[in-house]
Amino acid sequence: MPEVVQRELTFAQAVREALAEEMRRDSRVCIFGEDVAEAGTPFKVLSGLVEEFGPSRVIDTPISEAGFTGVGVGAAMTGLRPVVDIMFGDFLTLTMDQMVNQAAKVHYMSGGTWKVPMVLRTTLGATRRSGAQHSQSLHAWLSHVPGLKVAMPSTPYDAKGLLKTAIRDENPVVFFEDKMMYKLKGPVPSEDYTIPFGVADVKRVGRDITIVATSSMVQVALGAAELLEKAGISAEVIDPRTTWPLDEKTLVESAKKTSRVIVVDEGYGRYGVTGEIAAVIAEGAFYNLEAPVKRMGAMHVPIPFSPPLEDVTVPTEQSVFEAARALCGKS
Amino acid sequence: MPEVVQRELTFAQAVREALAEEMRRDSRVCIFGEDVAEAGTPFKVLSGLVEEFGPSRVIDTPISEAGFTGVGVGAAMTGLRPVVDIMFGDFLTLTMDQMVNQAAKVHYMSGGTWKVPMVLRTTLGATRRSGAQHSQSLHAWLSHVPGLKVAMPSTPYDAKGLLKTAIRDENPVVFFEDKMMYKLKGPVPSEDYTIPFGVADVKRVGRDITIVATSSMVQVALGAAELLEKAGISAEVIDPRTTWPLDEKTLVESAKKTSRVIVVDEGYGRYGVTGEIAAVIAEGAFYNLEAPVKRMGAMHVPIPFSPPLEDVTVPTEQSVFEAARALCGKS
Amino acid sequence: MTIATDQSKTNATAGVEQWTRMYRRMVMIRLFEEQVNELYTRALMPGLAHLYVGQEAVAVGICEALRPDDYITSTHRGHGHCLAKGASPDRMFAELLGKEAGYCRGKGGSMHIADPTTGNLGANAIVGGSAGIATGAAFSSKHLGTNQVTVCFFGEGALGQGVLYEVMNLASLWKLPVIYACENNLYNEYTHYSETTAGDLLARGTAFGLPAESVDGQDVRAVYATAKRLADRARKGEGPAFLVCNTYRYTGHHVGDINREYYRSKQEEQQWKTERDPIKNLADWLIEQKHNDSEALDRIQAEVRSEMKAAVEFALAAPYPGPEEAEQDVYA
Amino acid sequence: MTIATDQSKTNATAGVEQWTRMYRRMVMIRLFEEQVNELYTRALMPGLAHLYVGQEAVAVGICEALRPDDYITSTHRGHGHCLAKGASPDRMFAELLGKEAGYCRGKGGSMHIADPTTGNLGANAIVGGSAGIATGAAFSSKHLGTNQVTVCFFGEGALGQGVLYEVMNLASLWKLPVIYACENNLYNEYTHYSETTAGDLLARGTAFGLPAESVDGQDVRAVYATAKRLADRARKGEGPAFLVCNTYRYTGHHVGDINREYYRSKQEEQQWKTERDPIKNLADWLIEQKHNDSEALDRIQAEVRSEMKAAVEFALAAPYPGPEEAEQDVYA
Ligand SMILES: Cc1ncc(C[n+]2csc(CCOP(=O)(O)OP(=O)(O)O)c2C)c(N)n1
Ligand SMILES: Cc1ncc(C[n+]2csc(CCOP(=O)(O)OP(=O)(O)O)c2C)c(N)n1
Ligand SMILES: [Mg+2]
Ligand SMILES: [Mg+2]
Repeated sequence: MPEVVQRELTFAQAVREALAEEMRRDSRVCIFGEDVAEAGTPFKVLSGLVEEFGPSRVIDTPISEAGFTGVGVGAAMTGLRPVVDIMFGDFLTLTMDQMVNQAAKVHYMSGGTWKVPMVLRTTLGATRRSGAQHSQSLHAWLSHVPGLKVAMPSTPYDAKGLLKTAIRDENPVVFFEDKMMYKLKGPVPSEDYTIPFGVADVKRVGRDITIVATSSMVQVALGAAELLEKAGISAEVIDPRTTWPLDEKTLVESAKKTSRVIVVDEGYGRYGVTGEIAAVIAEGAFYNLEAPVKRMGAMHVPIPFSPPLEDVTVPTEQSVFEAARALCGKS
Repeated sequence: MPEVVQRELTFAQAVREALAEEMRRDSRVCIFGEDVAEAGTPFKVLSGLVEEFGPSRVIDTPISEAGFTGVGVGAAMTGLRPVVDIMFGDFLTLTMDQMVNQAAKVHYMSGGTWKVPMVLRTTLGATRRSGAQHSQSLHAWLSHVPGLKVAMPSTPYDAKGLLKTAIRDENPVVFFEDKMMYKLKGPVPSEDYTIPFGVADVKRVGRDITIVATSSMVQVALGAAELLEKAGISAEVIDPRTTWPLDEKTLVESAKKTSRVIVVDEGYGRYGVTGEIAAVIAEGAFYNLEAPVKRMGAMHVPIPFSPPLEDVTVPTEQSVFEAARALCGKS
Repeated sequence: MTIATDQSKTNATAGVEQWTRMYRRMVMIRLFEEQVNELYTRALMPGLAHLYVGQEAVAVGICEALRPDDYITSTHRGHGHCLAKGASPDRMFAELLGKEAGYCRGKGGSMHIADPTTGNLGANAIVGGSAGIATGAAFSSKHLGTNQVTVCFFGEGALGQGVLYEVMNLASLWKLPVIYACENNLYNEYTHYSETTAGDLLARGTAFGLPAESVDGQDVRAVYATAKRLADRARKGEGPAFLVCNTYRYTGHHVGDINREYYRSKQEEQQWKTERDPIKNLADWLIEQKHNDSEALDRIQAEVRSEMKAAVEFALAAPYPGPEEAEQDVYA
Repeated sequence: MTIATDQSKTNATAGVEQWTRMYRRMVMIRLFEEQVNELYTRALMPGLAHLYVGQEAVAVGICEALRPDDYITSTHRGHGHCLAKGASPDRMFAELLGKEAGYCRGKGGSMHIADPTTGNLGANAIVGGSAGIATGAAFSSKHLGTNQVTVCFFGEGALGQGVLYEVMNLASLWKLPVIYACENNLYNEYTHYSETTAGDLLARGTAFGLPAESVDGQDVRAVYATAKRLADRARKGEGPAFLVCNTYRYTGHHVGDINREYYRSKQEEQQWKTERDPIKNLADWLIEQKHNDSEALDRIQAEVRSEMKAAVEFALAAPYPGPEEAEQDVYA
């Protein structure tokens, strides 16, 4: 991160700033979504944008996720750069045909003639006491689909830089924001910057174990790393930042260095992100690993509402700390 | 497989026989789908059923995948055992909300009071020259979701036995049939039998390498095993038969025995089935593997129409054979 | 777009004790929601809740027209539907607090209360998400010949969801015993429905061959009379119907939606509360008809109030499920 | 449910060479599809194809009313739409054969032909799958002030897909320049549309505030006149429209659908072919009006026929893309 950084912004402010700057820079950028205008979304992430850019560029839609996502695809093909807002990632279920059979395939099926430069912004993450239909982290589905790119910022700095890259990308990008991180503060430069896709970020340098984490799990991993420090274990924390494209090299290099790896992701553990990353590392660092790659994802259950139940379904600083300690044979 | 087996049926006939027998056994079983009645589906898999069971149990629907899948969920909750027919697996994109936010969660969210005993039958598989929207294998998405079970038969015998188990299961089951296998012939006993979920089947016993394969890739793996035999390599071929529940034990045991593993699945290679199974084996057989687990899935591209292009996007006997030979250091 | 109410519909044919029961039910919903808001403001309830205050006549009028074994599906704003169909407040409060004694053992929460014993197929946090389930339940009833009717409750915002039209088409083709009850409370979250809904509301049903009617959702007698007619019709095998109930939510979209001036005026809210309150309307009528005197009605209020207090106490005292419960009930 | 055609619509205002061009285009589509069927039966074409034979007047009449830079979206039965919008047969045949010279370098195939140079946003193999794209294109045109119009072609089977209603609601609310052109050829694959479609077809548009009209899809002059009126209206900023074109596919659902008696009678097919053929109808009128003599029309037939032969030859001789092409064009 450049030295000049002084300002602190929340994650939500960083997202809003990225959108505002890109909308000023490029008149083709417009926003579609439910209650995105005056209301600024239920999370207030977009507050103020309609006041600056007007209702013709910050567009309230009916409750029609498939419909307005499809409108985004068509608008992107014909000269605009839509940013589609899907309030809860759980509602991606309604947009899958538009994203997977349309957006992801248009460029390829047309032999490279049509393009779909759109961004779909949505949320993930549990522990908000929102119940099973408002708490899922479904980014693995989109990462599975060729033609899409998937970004998962873990800090305000990354959120702004990755979102700008997403908006300037010529392809459909799905951008996941953990709704529990919106109030997280962090340094964000005021000048224009972007973060390239497919470049992992080493959030913490360490020697004894590598913790690969995505989105808010990076914060969990950093917290666990602190605890591990006190326990005499030096943990390296790596954030791929985009699950597709995936920076395999940086992940494998770190694994080779530390020889022990934990992968932490808030999506379901089975057939998801932890499986892919663990497989990539187990293959790439095969001759260096001293222990099997440990995977930590959401428990294989619909997310329960009851707080004491919900809290045990996702990885925590404590559970990552303990898993790491065990992996280092210090349990 | 029991000795008594004499008859040979095609994969399509086995599916039809399972449905017919279950519909005779249980009057609550009914079928919903597009052109399932007189037409018997475009693949003719259901031919004759409407003649025996009538249009009140074999029900033609409008082209409303989300709608009639939702009807299946509600019907299953209230006393019926619907079998929903989704012609091409690519159309699952339209049913994801009904399957994932509704069917998969109803039992859990209701504290175990409501149940959803339904089956969603659909297809997967490329090389039919059907283009990018009619060739996908999206079973990884469903395998990722708690509350669902996922079956992937690779032979007529398994198709009949697994489908009967699916129909008798109290939970939503997604049943994938490779459309290129419908004409495949194999022994199928005429008496009633079922195949339990979560029990892998060793399709071929071998010593030197384990090939874990799903659906039609099992046939590809068996073909490769023949070639390997001639090359002096003894390959064990294992079919999990259900990706969820997953029989980890059998996979890991075989990996420990042979110390070399290839996972072959027709879904996309990234963030899918090969990643999960490779991760499970790399962890379970960590101290026994002599080489990294090799993953082979569909190329990370939308499936192209042009035959010479489509043919290079999916694993073949030849490519599996060569990968296995290389893994055994005999390339 | 204004929808007139056919006054003839208010010629309801219910007896006194039935009217009194509807009065009690409406009061129960109102006071239940008061307690929910209280629990939220006192930070005793996890998460948020969407209150039904102001819309009581819709759920009560419709459910009064149903048999105990008839089905309903509900929404994120579902407390009123559950209570009107017969759920008991104590287990509902327990669910809202995530306690094991809740209808869903605490796993569902405010937006997912379900109860087979009262035919409640479940509230749904996906807007339009229960349209398929409701239609499927109606399919079962017809297929099995049980003469049950299903009511699919949804807000006018759900008119934005395509799946609703897919299943109304199916219900119409197959003449299923289902009533699609659209509660038009004028707002989709923070946006007026006129900004999200083109054309005429009733046409959304008639276009798919469903008879469509609208009714004053603040007049429980009109709602009951209309629902009764449509339910009887469906029970007789005459098919589905589309019913628009014009109503209003008195409070925020959810308990945390306090400052609402940016999307609607205090005066608008005031007008509905003073001029069109469903509970006051019925009370005035009951007294005017000499069915009840105000003392009797006050007594009902008092009884229900203490019932709600007791129910909340029960829920607050009830234990949470053990953590091991998290992994149970994933599969039947 | 029968839909009458308002005869006044046939008061088209096109010149002779325009009528002649439409005639040539319809002939081109018919003969193109003949070649496609030939390629299939001779096992020279990979996969299947859905022929447009019988429906020529719909695509030609509508596209004649469009500007070259106007947009269309098409369907699995899309050859006619592509040709009518100006695509060249040689590159289309090349695409159908999976050759590199095809519009999509062979990656799309019959169901995915797209061509920016003629405003063709692409055929779509998902029924109803292009409704969102078409509406989005119309949004761009309005937002950017380009006065382009978009036509979304779809079969009546797509009326089963909810997304269509979601986007018609949006187009209506935002007054977008898009025409939803429903080609009612009576069948969804092997099922008559009356078994899958409740209510009145036109109401599917009016319910969402769109003006809806139906036209005889076998009468290219009626189709052209109606499309012209609706396109001009949309271009003027007066918003979207819903147009039902009543037509018929002469052959199978796809080239492999040979025995059709189980879902429709030979006699029904014969009747449409003999009494309502769009090409014959226009020819008779052109001759009756003395716009053309039959020799001139025969000459056109001959010219187009040899053009199609040459195009097929080109495609058969064209090379396949190299296998390395498979990994190209995934990302822009
Ligand atoms: C598919 C989906 N999209 C968006 C939301 C977020 N959301 C919750 S309630 C609501 C507004 C619903 O309005 P309406 O249907 O009129 O019901 P009301 O809240 O007025 O009772 C929205 C957009 C959701 N829960 N589900
Ligand atoms: C979402 C989806 N469901 C089902 C299909 C399979 N399918 C292809 S064409 C067709 C019938 C379409 O009928 P219609 O829309 O009337 O078009 P037509 O074939 O008559 O031109 C069906 C069901 C599909 N391609 N997409
Ligand atoms: Mg509302
Ligand atoms: Mg048709």
